[in-house]
Amino acid sequence: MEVYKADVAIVGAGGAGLRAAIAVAESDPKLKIALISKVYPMRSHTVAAEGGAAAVTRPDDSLDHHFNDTVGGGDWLCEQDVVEYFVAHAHEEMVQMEHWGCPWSRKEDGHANVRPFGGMKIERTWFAADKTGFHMLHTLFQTSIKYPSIKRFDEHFCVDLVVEDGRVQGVVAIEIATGEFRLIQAKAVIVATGGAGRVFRENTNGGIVTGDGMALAYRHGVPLRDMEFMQYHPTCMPRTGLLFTEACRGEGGFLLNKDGYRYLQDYGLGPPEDKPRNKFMELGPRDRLSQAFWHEQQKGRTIEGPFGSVVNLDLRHLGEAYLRERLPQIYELAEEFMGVDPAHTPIPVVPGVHYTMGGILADGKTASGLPGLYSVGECSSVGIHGANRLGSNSLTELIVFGKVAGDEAAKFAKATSISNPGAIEKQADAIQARALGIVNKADGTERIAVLRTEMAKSMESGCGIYRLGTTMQETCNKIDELKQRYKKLKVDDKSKVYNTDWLLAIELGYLLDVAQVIVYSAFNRKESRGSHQRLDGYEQRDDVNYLKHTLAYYNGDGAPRIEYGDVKITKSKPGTRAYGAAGVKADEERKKQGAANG
Amino acid sequence: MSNRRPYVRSMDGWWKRDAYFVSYMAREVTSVFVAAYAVVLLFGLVRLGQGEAAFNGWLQYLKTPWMLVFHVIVLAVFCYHTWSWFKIMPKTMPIMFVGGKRVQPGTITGTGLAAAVVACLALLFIVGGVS
Amino acid sequence: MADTEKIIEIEVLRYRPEQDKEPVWQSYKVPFTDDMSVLQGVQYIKDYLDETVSFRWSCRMAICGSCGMMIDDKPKLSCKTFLRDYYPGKLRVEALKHLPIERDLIVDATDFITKLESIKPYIIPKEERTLAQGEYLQTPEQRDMYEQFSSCINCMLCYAACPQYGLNPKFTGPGILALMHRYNADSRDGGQAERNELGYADEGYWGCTAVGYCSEVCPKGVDPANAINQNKMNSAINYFTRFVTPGGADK
Amino acid sequence: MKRSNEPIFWSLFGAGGMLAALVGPALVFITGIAVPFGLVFKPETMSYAHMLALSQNWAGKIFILAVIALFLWHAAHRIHILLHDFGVHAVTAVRVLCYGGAFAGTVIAAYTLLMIKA
Repeated sequence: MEVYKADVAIVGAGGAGLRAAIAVAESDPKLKIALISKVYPMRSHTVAAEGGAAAVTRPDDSLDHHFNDTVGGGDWLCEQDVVEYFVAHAHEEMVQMEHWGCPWSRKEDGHANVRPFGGMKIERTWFAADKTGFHMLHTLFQTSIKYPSIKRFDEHFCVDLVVEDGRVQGVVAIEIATGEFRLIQAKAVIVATGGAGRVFRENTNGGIVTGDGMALAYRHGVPLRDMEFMQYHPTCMPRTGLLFTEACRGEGGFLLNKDGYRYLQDYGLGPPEDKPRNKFMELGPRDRLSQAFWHEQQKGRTIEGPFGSVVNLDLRHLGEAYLRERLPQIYELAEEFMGVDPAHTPIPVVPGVHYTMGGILADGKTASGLPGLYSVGECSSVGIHGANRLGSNSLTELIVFGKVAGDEAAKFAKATSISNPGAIEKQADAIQARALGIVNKADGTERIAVLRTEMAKSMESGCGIYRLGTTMQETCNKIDELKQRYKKLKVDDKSKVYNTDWLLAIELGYLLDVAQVIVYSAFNRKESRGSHQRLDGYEQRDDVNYLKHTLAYYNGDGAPRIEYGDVKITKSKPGTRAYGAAGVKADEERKKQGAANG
Repeated sequence: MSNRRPYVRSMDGWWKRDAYFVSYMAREVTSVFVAAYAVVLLFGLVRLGQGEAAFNGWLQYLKTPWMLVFHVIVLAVFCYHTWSWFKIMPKTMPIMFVGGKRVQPGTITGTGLAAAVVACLALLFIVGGVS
Repeated sequence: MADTEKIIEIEVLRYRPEQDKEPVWQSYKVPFTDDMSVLQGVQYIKDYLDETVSFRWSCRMAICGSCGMMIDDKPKLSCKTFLRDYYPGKLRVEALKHLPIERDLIVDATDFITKLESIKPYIIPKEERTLAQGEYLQTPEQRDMYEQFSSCINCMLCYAACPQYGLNPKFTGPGILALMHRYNADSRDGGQAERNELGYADEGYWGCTAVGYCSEVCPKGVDPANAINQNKMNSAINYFTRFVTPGGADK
Repeated sequence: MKRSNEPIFWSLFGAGGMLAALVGPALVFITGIAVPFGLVFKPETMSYAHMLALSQNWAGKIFILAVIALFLWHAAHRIHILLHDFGVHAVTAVRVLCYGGAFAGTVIAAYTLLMIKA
């Protein structure tokens, strides 16, 4: 097997992986970086992020506001010390992106512009039209080319981490073009593989978002934290699940039910006003908006379309010129995919799975419990999203913690050396044999697409916007069953060149592990918080028993072992999570209490 | 040892593959007629230098039916050249703004075509007036 | 949108380097609904009819640039091309033209990537600025000068549309030259002279013959033909004035 | 990378193309159709005397040379590309043929015009 000796290996070349790679390269040009990605970097799913990236910018904003929005938005399940670091470093990272050429949308005076976003008190979302993720990804990828120490392994599929002497010392990847295996030795490994939205059926995620890094870390004993919190984005295309950015509402779009009524006012988000108002109505947080959709559906007030119930996203009053300037991609999606001209017709939308709040357990410096292993981005849980992520915090997370991960991994790599290369190579051979076993299996009967579809359907029914113990139990059983059937998987394609069938089979293994963690974590959380809402006697938040992080540990063939960890609270005690007029009142009360206590 | 064996497809007959390519090739082929027309003029000029008899011979030659057919075709080709020349023109110009608004490709093409009409008419009038 | 199921015939140009001497057409019958893209049709083939058909895809929303194919001989993103537009006839899908076929619908992108890396596709600052000094100021109009050219998703449809690239793969090609122009036209950048060493070569702007089809097929309105051809004038001016004004006519 | 010499040929090509696009149709109509067949203009429009007078005057000389030479350079450039497009890859031979032809035409036209004295 070909061996490449790196100091730091990074798995995943989306926003987080690229930012980390640049950080390593800038921290010490002598460090050799291996950047491994199963697709060309610019295909990574960061590309699809639309709305923007949050950073305190305006004089009337403050770090405290951003902190409070994030922690409250996350229903107090955030690591508050990490959030403090996050909000404090967001702005400089935006400026860094600007220096690297990111085409941020501008104000007339030449400064970067900001737009409002859901759950945010003050406008602080930096944006590049409605292609922010696209522009950030391409800027980072193109900038990374400047650094000769970054050696890219494009279209290399990571099959396992190599753990030797109790620490990570490399990864094994398949070169997709040839089917050959490569061992990439490294003193530190950063996992930046993105989320796992593909365990669900209707989702906004690209086909590559299959939880690879999560599953790999998990299988090596690193717990996955808070995986029950899956974000439903309230405005997606029916059936395909493609995303209509929250910026549609930030720019002033309305959500209407079948009577043309702005129904959000019935769910504690009102009163409605003509102009968008931060934290009111359509600018409420994503979990609340998706839940409101569910209730409307129960009341029979949604619209019946060819692909099920929908509500209308109404942008007509914004006018074509403004829409083309601010939301060109949305305009194009509606026109080309649905035949809807948003300047003249409302867009039918439904909630769809969008974002994995949980991830690989990491401390505020992105380090896992396994020495040498770091994680960053959607695959990671540094703890800023809690039970519900605020829109435009995730792109910022990529660059703020991408830099941290790079710096930390570089430090670790410099202080250590590879131990026992012979043992590492032996392990790599074993990993290769296991991966080849999947494709070379003689007696397989199960089809990849069948298992994947059954998994996604079951996850949708068990872990939807609202959850019940009984259906979650069914989904637990189903995923357990699918994991058994996975062992009998049949891979038709036996070739070595671009054998995508083989890769799908391996990805399905990752998906099933992550799906199992999600549903077991959800089943065990007997309360409602953020995006995890139950209807079977646990409708309330329960801070006494569940102001805790779920930690799911790999348990071989069996169900994951679920444990709980403490939540770090620094300056925001759990309070009422309210929006709209109720939110203003709650804020005032908190202030009064604070004054009384202080 | 690599299992890759990338397959390179032939470019033979590529210009027939797409209507767009056909129109591009038509544009390029106009050059043959431009050359032919220039050669006819060059011939006339050489004859002019050789004296009246030679030049009149050339003038007579222009009156043959073959030359009429030739010039009618050349005229059509020149019209196509003018149209295609200004059609591609927006691609050759930097992005321009007038009054804060981006100048649209159609405007550039239209302006070019209008200029050609004016120039042609001007030439016809000058020639008509002088003679 | 009627949701009744119809059947459409999709012919796929197959090429399996380990067994095929040359590409061969293979036909599949695919049930579809009116909302289904060509990509979804091909996915159906892989999921239910023939697992060995290989292709690239990811985002499904015309932004990741993975799923470009020749669809009835036109370069298109298969995720935003719809089966209904070809029914009741059949449709043919083939790997992007002018690029070597690695396997089935997958082309070899290494030449594209190598070229991308060669043009210094990053800001070479006109004046250095520290993070503490904040962002470079750039008016919306200055941004408009390059924004369109920064919208390239690297899908390579323009390469499949460019006969000059097909005839001579040394030509840098539309997408990459547009990207080069994107940085040259950025008010923050001062790297024009470095980049134009390539731009002014035969492999650069001068490899283009203004066919213009690249801009026609671009799914993002980048207009690479404009990015290239507007530079021919700069290049020519620079050619003739370089001895008079050292540093040339670069802005 | 080696700087291309295309700007020389491209500039001549562009000038010729522009001239042809602006006045080409009118010019063809006058010299090839209207005058020889007695349409629109007086029959003596292109008489020996008139043409001689035109070519004896400096502005006339420049106009005639511009039309003939630039049209030839314009055509030479495109024919050169056309041959390349059709897959003729004998680059040097094609160049010599195309640009050599245009050069020869230019020299002949210029020489003739210089020889015509006032």
